[in-house]
Amino acid sequence: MERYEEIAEHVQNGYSEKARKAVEAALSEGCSPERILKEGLIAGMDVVAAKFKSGQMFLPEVLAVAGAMKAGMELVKPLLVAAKHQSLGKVVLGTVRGDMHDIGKNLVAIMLQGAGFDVVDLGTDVRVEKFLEAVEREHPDVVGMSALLTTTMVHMKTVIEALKQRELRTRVKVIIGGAPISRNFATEIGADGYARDAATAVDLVKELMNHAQQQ
Amino acid sequence: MERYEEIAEHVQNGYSEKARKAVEAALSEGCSPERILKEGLIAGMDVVAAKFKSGQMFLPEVLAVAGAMKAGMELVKPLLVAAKHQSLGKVVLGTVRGDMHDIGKNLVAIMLQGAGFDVVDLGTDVRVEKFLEAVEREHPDVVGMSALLTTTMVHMKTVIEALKQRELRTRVKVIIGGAPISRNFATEIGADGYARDAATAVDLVKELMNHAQQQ
Amino acid sequence: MRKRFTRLAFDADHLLFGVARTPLKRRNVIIGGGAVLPEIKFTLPPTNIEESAPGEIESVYAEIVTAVCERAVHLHQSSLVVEFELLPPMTLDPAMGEAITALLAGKLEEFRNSHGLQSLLRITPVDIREQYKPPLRRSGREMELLFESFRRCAAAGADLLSIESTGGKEVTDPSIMAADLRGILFGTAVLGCADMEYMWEAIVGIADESGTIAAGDTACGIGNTAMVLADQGYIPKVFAAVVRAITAVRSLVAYEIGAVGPGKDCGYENAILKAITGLPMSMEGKSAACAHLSPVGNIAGCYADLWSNESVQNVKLLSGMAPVISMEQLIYDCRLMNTSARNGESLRLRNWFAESDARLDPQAFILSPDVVVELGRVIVAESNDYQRGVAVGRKSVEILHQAFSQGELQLTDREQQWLERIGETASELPSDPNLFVDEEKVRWREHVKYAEYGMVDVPAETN
Amino acid sequence: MRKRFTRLAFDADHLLFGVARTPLKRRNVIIGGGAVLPEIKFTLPPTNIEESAPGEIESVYAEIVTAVCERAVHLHQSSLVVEFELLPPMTLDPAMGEAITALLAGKLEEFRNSHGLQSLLRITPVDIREQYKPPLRRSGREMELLFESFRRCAAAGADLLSIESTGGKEVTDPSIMAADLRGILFGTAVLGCADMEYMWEAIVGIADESGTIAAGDTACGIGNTAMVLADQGYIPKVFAAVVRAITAVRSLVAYEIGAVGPGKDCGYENAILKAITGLPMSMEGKSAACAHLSPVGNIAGCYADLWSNESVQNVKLLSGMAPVISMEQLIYDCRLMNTSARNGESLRLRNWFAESDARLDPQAFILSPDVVVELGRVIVAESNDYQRGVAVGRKSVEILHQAFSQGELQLTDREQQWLERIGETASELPSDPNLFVDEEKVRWREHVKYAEYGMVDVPAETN
Ligand code: B12
Ligand code: B12
Ligand code: SF4
Ligand code: SF4
Ligand SMILES: [Zn+2]
Ligand SMILES: [Zn+2]
Ligand SMILES: [Zn+2]
Repeated sequence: MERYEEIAEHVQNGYSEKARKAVEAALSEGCSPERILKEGLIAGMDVVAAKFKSGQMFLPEVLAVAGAMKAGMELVKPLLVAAKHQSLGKVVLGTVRGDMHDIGKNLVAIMLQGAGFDVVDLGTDVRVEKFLEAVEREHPDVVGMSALLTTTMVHMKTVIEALKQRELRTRVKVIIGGAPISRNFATEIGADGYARDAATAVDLVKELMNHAQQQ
Repeated sequence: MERYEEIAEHVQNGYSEKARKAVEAALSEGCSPERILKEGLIAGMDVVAAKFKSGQMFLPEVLAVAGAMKAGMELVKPLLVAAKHQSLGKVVLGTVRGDMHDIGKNLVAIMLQGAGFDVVDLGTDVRVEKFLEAVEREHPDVVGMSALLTTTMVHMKTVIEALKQRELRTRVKVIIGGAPISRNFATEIGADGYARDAATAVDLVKELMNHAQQQ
Repeated sequence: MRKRFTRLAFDADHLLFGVARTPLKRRNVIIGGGAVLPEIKFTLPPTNIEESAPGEIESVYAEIVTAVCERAVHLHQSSLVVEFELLPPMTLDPAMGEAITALLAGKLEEFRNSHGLQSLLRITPVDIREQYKPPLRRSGREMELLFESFRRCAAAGADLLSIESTGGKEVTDPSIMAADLRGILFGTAVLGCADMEYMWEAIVGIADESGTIAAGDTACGIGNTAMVLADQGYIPKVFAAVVRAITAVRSLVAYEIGAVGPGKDCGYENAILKAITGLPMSMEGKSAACAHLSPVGNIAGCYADLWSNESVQNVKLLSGMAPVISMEQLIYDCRLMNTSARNGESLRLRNWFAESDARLDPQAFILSPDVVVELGRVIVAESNDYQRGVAVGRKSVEILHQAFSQGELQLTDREQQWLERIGETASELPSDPNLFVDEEKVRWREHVKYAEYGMVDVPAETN
Repeated sequence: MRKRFTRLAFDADHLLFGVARTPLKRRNVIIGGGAVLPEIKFTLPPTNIEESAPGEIESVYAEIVTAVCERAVHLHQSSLVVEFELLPPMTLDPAMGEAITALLAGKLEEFRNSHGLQSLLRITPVDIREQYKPPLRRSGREMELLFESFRRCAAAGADLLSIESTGGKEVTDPSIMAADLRGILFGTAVLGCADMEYMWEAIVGIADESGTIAAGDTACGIGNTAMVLADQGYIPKVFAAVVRAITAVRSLVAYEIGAVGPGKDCGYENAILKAITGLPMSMEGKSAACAHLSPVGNIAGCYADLWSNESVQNVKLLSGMAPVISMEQLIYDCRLMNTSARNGESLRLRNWFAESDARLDPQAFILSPDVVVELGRVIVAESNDYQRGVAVGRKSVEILHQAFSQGELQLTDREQQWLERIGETASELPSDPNLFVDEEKVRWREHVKYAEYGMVDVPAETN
């Protein structure tokens, strides 16, 4: 019990070295990797995510936290994989074709990882083919597209259409975001969701995962 | 020749009484009603319409001209109908359901009449049914809808859909206008045209009529 | 009971933005007490209200008001006014208008508690008495619905009651298009004023009962229609300028019945009304270009106690939603005005606002501080509405004429000719109100049901 | 060849909107010669450029430029600048950018002839050198296409050549997110400046050959990214303020190579650059809220020779198309500034602009006239770009610190803590440029191909 709290606290403070050591200690004491992950690492990150969302924390502070979490994760992950642990879910992210803006998308990636999701980041200027391949290869639960230009946001629709054509659309939830995107646009092109910022994006993905599980 | 020019001039000056007398004289001299209409009345109005379009004339001046034209028309029209003359075309106009703005639509009506079209004005707050009935009853070449509110412009689509369903859509051209309307919106809802002002609306109707005749 | 203003509250040197003789205080907001506050308004993007899912419209309004309040907090704005201009279906169905009012009032309350953002909510039902031709101004069911809408919105948390009433419009609409000065006077100063008396007695009553504020009306259905048509080149600008001056007579009635401001944003005649009444006024100019292009973008600021964006659709632009953008622009405009005031220099900034627009357009010229005061003076010198209208109409022609001859105002040849023409018509107007009314009543009898204005009907057959 | 500015062109009292030491004259337009002119920019609504019918994109641009010019004529505006910011496909396909440039130049010519509307056309190709990671800044085919784009646009009728170059961004992007001051300095003052030298030698050459004007660059990819992130609460505002100060070192290079202004609108560091160079600058503020929300809506106006809307989509709002609305707002803003100038009072209005924003946000405070001059002074005192960056970074921290302690600037507790933290990092920076560069080169070697900046590469294996 105490151990988990200790880990969570080091994570919250962004102390990578301390977090790593505490995880090591916990493992050697026989704590379960699942609980270290959930009650330690993710619990710590959750507090931070909430603070960040409510505007009480800055991104550079979150990045430090993410670093601490990663340090702990590196020890825990191999054990989890061995135990066939499943992550909260997998998200494929990318900025669409012709668009090089990636700060927003990177933030979404950071926050999703922090919340315990697996994220596959396809980078910027991602063409339709690459999104399709990634869906086939990675079997993600959610595909997230980002666009910052009025002349590239239109490619989001193309990707959704292509997913339909390849009969991949029902396998994944599609979410979109970026400065020119609105809820209306998301509905119009048949996306499953839109989020106006990274914190909301996490909530959105969680909600979509819940829905999917209920079905 | 001289007579027609005289009529045209009185029309241009907005002199109703003089225009009426000149038409009377022309008829008694045996001039053809068609030529009086085209080379006299409409010719006069055409000059005015061009001046109005290029911003050299104000609407109150045009209204006076329209009055003079009407005075002449009243004498000529019965003869034209007798001779089974066809007008340039017939346009049904209305402001859509829920919308009471009619100044813009009225201007369009005035300019179309001035250009020689028959106009049936359905008024404001015109429901779908009324548009459909008017199309069935009046056999217009063009239906024009006006909307000034973002919450009523959406009814334009409803009308177009209803025309399709009653299989009336192919019989008429549909044009739309009003402050919140854009060319994009017109394309989106499947209208045949959009005009940003009354003068352009006349050009648009003429163009659509030409197209229709060429087909 | 109607009182009549007989003198001016301000001379030209004291007629300043941010300052009313009688500031309005409610909750922790002061309007006209030295600082200009933003008034923000917004509307739905293209939406089918009838077919939208239950709660959908509400959620859009909630989203907008939250976003604009967040921006205000972000920019350290401490007070603001939000206007909810009901759309026709929201007035025709008073429960719908009430629900949105309650929602907006609730959100404002949240921001008051969580962030200390002080605010007032203005509600403006639509004048829905236009369903018939001629319109039923008193006897129709719509009149009942309209008053019900006021009552329910007032109960649901509104602070300020306003309307953009349309009495007389059945005459002014065609008169504007024909540049018919007599029609304008009849529709505005005779029919319009009669309707205002009736309407505002009722609204002031509702305000008193509900503990809300009877704020004010605007003749924008006349003045702004003329402005928009002049802007599109359809009617002469000098005509629109004279129309604007005359509308002051109509809008003044609200304050003579008991409204206390802030006057509604889109009534540029508020400039004159502020000089007369000393009450706080809302104005709009360049930062309302999203709603009305105009020739008075700066000069309108001279009189602002609230500074408004008039309205904007909730659509996404590059930086964010359009209402948020408006909020930001208004805040910066207010900051500038308030900074000059803090330095004791609002008169100077006001004069720059005026000077920057006045010479370029007669509609701007007519809003110059000196002119506004002169126009106010001729209005309060008369006690009959028609005579007020004649006086202010003639005065405005005279002022424009003089300004042009002295090189203080640019006019094209065509505009000059029209100014002469309008001047002639104005000089030929009868001085006897009854004579004028009798003549015009006959002329407009197809358009108007006089009983709806408390007047004796002219049978349509008589010819 | 690069010259180095070693003294300031303006002291704080002469640093005014509308006035440059070296005004730019071309055609009948004068920039910085006493009056502020509007600079209007616009972009496509959601559009699939590749799939649009031939001529469709052009027709949208034609429609927009016609509409904004009509509005300018309508409001009696006599001169303006239009900026065409190429989108990526228009730069990657130089023929496409050329065609639109020719079309815009043609329309401007029409308005010049028919209405006497004087105008200049600025073209801004996109910095397309970002297709690879790490980006190829010199050796890629994109660099060739970019220069070709400049050449063809220049030949097609452009007057002013600009770019928002992105050299160093592969380091500044992550540094902004991590609030990493060393990374900012390395990306901005070292890599950024190296890239600017290379880029602007070429652009000045193209301008000379084609008889066009090498106008200026902006480090908005650094400064405005930080501003937007600070606005969203992601990074501290004090950090964004310090970043802004440092970007001046980078943007200055263009003018040291031979650019003559007007500097590009979205570089708020232009304030500092105007003090140093005396060249005309374009600025943007509240009337660019459609493109960037910002804490500097008024204060940015202090330095404007052109006043810009930054960009807006061609979408319909209640009054008309959004670019037309922007045009109107800019014109009114310019009228006000020019009216104060006509009265010999621009200093007073400038001070109000500054006072109205400065105390509320460190990013605004840093743009106060006195501060801007102080920052300019420490920059010109150094002749090495890194040392300039360190000096201006330290100075800005010091100024913010002092302003806060003297109650001239509001800061939250968290912001104060960060200001301390940034100050510490700043004080620990080495004074020797070589030492700093060597350290940072190792740190960023995965992100940067140093050869692309004319620097010796650090092999990735060395660890
Ligand atoms: C920074 C920036 C740049 C940087 C990009 C750096 C980078 N590595 O990304 C640089 C300088 C390179 C750049 C270049 C250009 N840019 Co730029 N840029 C911006 C700016 C200022 C901020 C964008 C940003 O990073 N915001 C911060 C992040 C955190 O916010 P965000 O992206 O909105 O993301 C958040 C949410 O949207 C959401 N989200 C984002 N993605 C996703 C995805 C999902 C699935 C979900 C759920 C949520 C989500 O969560 C994020 C975090 O909260 C914007 C202006 C603005 N107001 O947005 C212009 C802007 C987007 N750029 C613009 C332009 C025009 C360009 C250029 C063409 C300029 C030029 N002529 O050179 C080039 C084009 C480059 C290209 N090929 O793409 C215009 C677009 C106009 C248009 N036509 O659409 C804008 C709007 C600026 C403007 N006002 O004119 N730009
Ligand atoms: C005058 C006016 C009124 C007058 C109407 C008088 C009348 N008889 O029409 C009055 C005062 C009654 C009024 C009432 C209202 N109005 Co109003 N009104 C205006 C105003 C100022 C000008 C409209 C106008 O007449 N323009 C002049 C004409 C000539 O231009 P036009 O209509 O655009 O028409 C031209 C072209 O569009 C085209 N065209 C028009 N129709 C057609 C049709 C075809 C087929 C074609 C081809 C072309 C075409 O040609 C015309 C001539 O060149 C506009 C503001 C604006 N900037 O447009 C607001 C405006 C339309 N109104 C608005 C509002 C909100 C209202 C009210 C709800 C206000 C209220 N709360 O009381 C009510 C609603 C009444 C109702 N149920 O419809 C908003 C709409 C906002 C929204 N959500 O969409 C606007 C945009 C004002 C604003 N900026 O907020 N209004
Ligand atoms: S003119 Fe402007 S303000 Fe007045 S009713 Fe019409 S819209 Fe509302
Ligand atoms: S920050 Fe604003 S201006 Fe600079 S590149 Fe990005 S968009 Fe263009
Ligand atoms: Zn209004
Ligand atoms: Zn920029
Ligand atoms: Zn820019």
